[in-house]
Order: sequence, then structure tokens, then C-alpha cells
Amino acid sequence: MRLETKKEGGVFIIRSLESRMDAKVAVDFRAEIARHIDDGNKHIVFNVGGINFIDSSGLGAIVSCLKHVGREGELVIAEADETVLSMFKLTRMDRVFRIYETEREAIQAMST
Amino acid sequence: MRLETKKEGGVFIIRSLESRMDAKVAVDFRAEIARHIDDGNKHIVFNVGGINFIDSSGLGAIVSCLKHVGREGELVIAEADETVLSMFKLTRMDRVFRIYETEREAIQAMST
Amino acid sequence: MESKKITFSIDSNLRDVALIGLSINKICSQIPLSDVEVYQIEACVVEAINNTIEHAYKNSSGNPVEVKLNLGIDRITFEVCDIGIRMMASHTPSLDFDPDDLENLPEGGMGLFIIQQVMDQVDYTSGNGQNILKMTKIFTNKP
Amino acid sequence: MESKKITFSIDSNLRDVALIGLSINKICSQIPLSDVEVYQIEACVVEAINNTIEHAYKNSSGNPVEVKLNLGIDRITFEVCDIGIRMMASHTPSLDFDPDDLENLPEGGMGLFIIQQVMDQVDYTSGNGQNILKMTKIFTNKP
Ligand SMILES: Nc1ncnc2c1ncn2[C@@H]1O[C@H](COP(=O)(O)OP(=O)(O)O)[C@@H](O)[C@H]1O
Ligand SMILES: Nc1ncnc2c1ncn2[C@@H]1O[C@H](COP(=O)(O)OP(=O)(O)O)[C@@H](O)[C@H]1O
Repeated sequence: MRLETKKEGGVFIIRSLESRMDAKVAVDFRAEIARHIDDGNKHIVFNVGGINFIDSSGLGAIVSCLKHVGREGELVIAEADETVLSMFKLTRMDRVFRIYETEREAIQAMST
Repeated sequence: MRLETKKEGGVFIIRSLESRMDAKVAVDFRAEIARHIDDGNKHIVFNVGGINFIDSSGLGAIVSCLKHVGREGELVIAEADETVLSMFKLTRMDRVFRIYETEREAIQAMST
Repeated sequence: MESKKITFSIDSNLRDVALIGLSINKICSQIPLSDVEVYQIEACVVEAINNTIEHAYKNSSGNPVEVKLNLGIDRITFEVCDIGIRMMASHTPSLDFDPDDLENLPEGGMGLFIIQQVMDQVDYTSGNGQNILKMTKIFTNKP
Repeated sequence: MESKKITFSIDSNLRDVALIGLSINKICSQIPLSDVEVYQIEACVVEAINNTIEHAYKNSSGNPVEVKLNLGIDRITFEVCDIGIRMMASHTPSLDFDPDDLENLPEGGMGLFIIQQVMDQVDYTSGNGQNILKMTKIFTNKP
């Protein structure tokens, strides 16, 4: 899964360059983010703005990353469109993740 | 094929309520328009604004109507989007039909 | 009016699942359903196909996966068919978890739950070596 | 990367042709092609399927029509397959007419011409009772 990553202050920002986050790419995603977390990036904004399809494997991979950052870290979601958001709601993952409308808001909330 | 028709002065305006004008509906279209022509409507604007797919059967049906109105009548096209227009160009039917950007322009050109 | 029918066939390979998903998305976007509903229907079919590949075929490629779509006047049905290992006696899929219990959040087991939530009817049948998950979504047709 | 593959199957019925057209439209809209190119590719496949139904099966329903899509790194191919009457030795489709000669404007015979114009390669083969029209469109992949 092609990802774009950057760092702003202590916040690590991930953005997907692929529009589908499905079973085909979920395993790779999980492995790649795990590497970034092991490198010490434990305050993560996942900007899902470019994603227009996510299935339960994709959600599962994000949950796995959340567990991996652990209680000292954070992983929040930004820029989910209506359809992707509906998948978080359907699986009640909207009660697990903090979800921000914009990447900016997410970064600000984390920095404070 | 569900069509909407109206009359403005001597001009008969047809608009498709279906988005696809393909082999499935072409025969019906031809028959229905033939009836309107036989009723004396020989100055026709076909507003294709609602159509987003046309195949060669659809084009053939329009050509058939053009022949039916004959040399004393007219049949012009209005509001073809870029994709539908490309089909007229591909089959060189853009040299057969007068094609107007808007229904209004088409009506005006016919009334003068 | 008789219903419209099409069958999609792919090999049991996660690579090709999106091709069915995209096709179904476009077909569903022609019927009176909201964007979110269209998306969720696509998701259900993708979940069902993923299950077929991952569970019925244990992730081995080279096996047939078929989705039969039937679009009627007020409902759309999908039959996801495989000739692999059949699903154990269907339990009601549930998704119960404490959102604050980080360690125990589910990373899987959400597929059938999503399907149950979105679809109006779900049936699973096995026979003659074939397994079929049939899903029906009803919509209101305003002509 | 291996190419992506899907097969669409319908009955030889004009009613169901649009389901394949819509599917192909959505899949092609994911690859680097303009809206007009996507539309024209959809039109070619629809023309080929219509021909199959109208000519190979003489408008009788109940016969199989299959479209095999293969999406590679720089090309997409479609094989439109039937088991009906095969096409006569292929003449080069032409569309010559005088736009001012109203009476003699063509009302048909445009399908194969459209296919020839849009596609980069077109082959027709018959064998073992099956006829296959294979169409290839090449695109430039800018990753
Ligand atoms: N098509 C299938 N064939 C065989 N077993 C299946 C199938 N679909 C689901 N299952 C079984 O049901 C369980 C729950 O499926 P699901 O809710 O989709 O979650 P997941 O696939 O993530 O485990 C699977 O783990 C599997 O044991
Ligand atoms: N799949 C096919 N099987 C048999 N004959 C075909 C097939 N496709 C085309 N043909 C023949 O070629 C002719 C030209 O086809 P085409 O250019 O699509 O125009 P049209 O279908 O409008 O006649 C047809 O009239 C038919 O005789």
C-alpha cells in the first residue's frame, strides 16, 4: 500500500495514496505502520481523505496499529468522508477512535 | 423509452427521461417519435442533456427520425455532453446534425 | 418488468475482488439508494467475497468465485458462490466489545456482522459441493 | 504485477447489456483515461455485445454472452464470447456517406466501425463452436 508520511512536531501523519483500503492491502499497511511505530512514532494522525473504500480488513489493520501504539501513544483519524465514516459507525469503531474533520484539527488536538 | 415532450411555437421539443439510449430502447424511441412526426411535428429539438450513454443503435434511431421529418422539416440536437458528442463525432454524425449547446439556442435558431 | 441479471466471476484472489466491488458500486448507483447505502452494499459483497477466499478456499488462488446479481423492481440480491469449505452452522454474528479496553478490541470477525447490519435478508446454503451466501437489499422505487 | 481479471456473464438479452457497460465504465474510470475514452471503451464493449445478441444469436434470448476483462499495467483487453453464428470473413468496416444525402444516411452498420476507431487492436476468432471478439486498448500508465 502506497503511503505518504510526514512529521509535524511530535505528530506523525500518514496519508494513503491508494483509494481502497481492503483485504488486499491491509496486511502490508499494518506491517508498514508497525515499522514506523517501532521507530518511535506513537502520536499518529491517519488522514483517510484519499480513501473512498474501506472494508473490515482495513478497519482491523487500523485497530491493530492502535493497539501497537499502546496507552502511551495515540492514533486518530482525520478527513473521513461520509461513506468511510459510515463503516466506522457500522462497526462501532467511531467509539474507539477520535475522528477529526481536518488533518489540522487532529494535529492541533494532539499537540495540546 | 420514457420521453418528455412539449411544444413552443412551431417547435417540438423532446427530452429523454432515461440516461441510456441503447439498443434496448432505440426501437421504441424510433416508433414513438415517428408518431409525433406523423402528427405534424416536423421541427424538432432533441434535448439529449439527460443522456449519458448512447450507442450506434441510439444514433441510428435519431438518423431514422431525421429521415422521417424529411427535407421540409428539421431535427436538431441540443445539450449533448462531451461524451455523447464524442459519439456523434466518431460516426461523423456531427456533420449531419446541427448541434446546439442549449435548448434555447436550438429553439431560437429554428424559429428564425 | 423482469429483473436484470449479471454474473461476475473471478479467481479466488484478493487482487481481483475490487473489480467486482467497483462494478456493483456503479450498478447500485443507478437505483434509488443513497451514496452511503451504495457504499455499504459494495462493502457487504466485498466482505462476502473476502470470506470465500480466506475461509472457504483458505487463501489459495485458482478457485472459482462467482457473484450473481439480480436487480428487481424493489430489491437487489447477490449470491456469492464458492465450491470450497463450507461455513460452520451459522451463529448470529455479534460485535460486542468495550471501546475502552484497548487490548481486546476486535481486529477481525466484523464481516458477517456488517452484512447482517446492512442487508435485509441473509441466507447461507450448501449443497452439491457449492456454498451460496444470498444477500437481499430492499429499496423503495420511486419511478 | 500480474494483471487483474474478471468475467461478466449475461443472457443474450438487450435488457442486461447495460449492467456490463456500467461495470466496465467504473473499472475503466480507475485507470489513466479521460472521461471520453472511458465512455468510448464502454461503447465498444456494448456494441460488441449487441452484435453478439443481434447477429450471433439472431435476437433470441437464453444464450450465453461472456465478456472477459484483463487489466494490465498499460493495456486493457476485452474478449466478447458467444457460441452462436460466426461472423463472415471480416471486411474492413468503413463508414462512408454524404452528410447531405438525407435518404442514404446510415441507420446501422456503425458498430464495428466505432470499435475499429476506438480500440488499438481488434481480432475475431472462431473455433470449437465459440466466437471471440478481442479488443485491446493501450493507455499510458503514469504511476
Ligand atoms: N464463506 C465462508 N466460508 C467458510 N467460513 C466462513 C465464511 N465466511 C465466514 N466464515 C467463518 O465465520 C467467521 C466470521 O467471519 P467474519 O465475520 O467475516 O470475520 P473474519 O472473516 O474477519 O473472521 C470466520 O472467521 C470464518 O470462520
Ligand atoms: N458478433 C457477430 N456475429 C455475427 N455477425 C456479426 C457480428 N458482429 C457483426 N456482425 C455482422 O457485421 C455487420 C456489421 O456490424 P456492425 O458494424 O456492428 O453494424 P450493425 O450491427 O448495426 O449491422 C452486421 O450487420 C453483421 O452482419
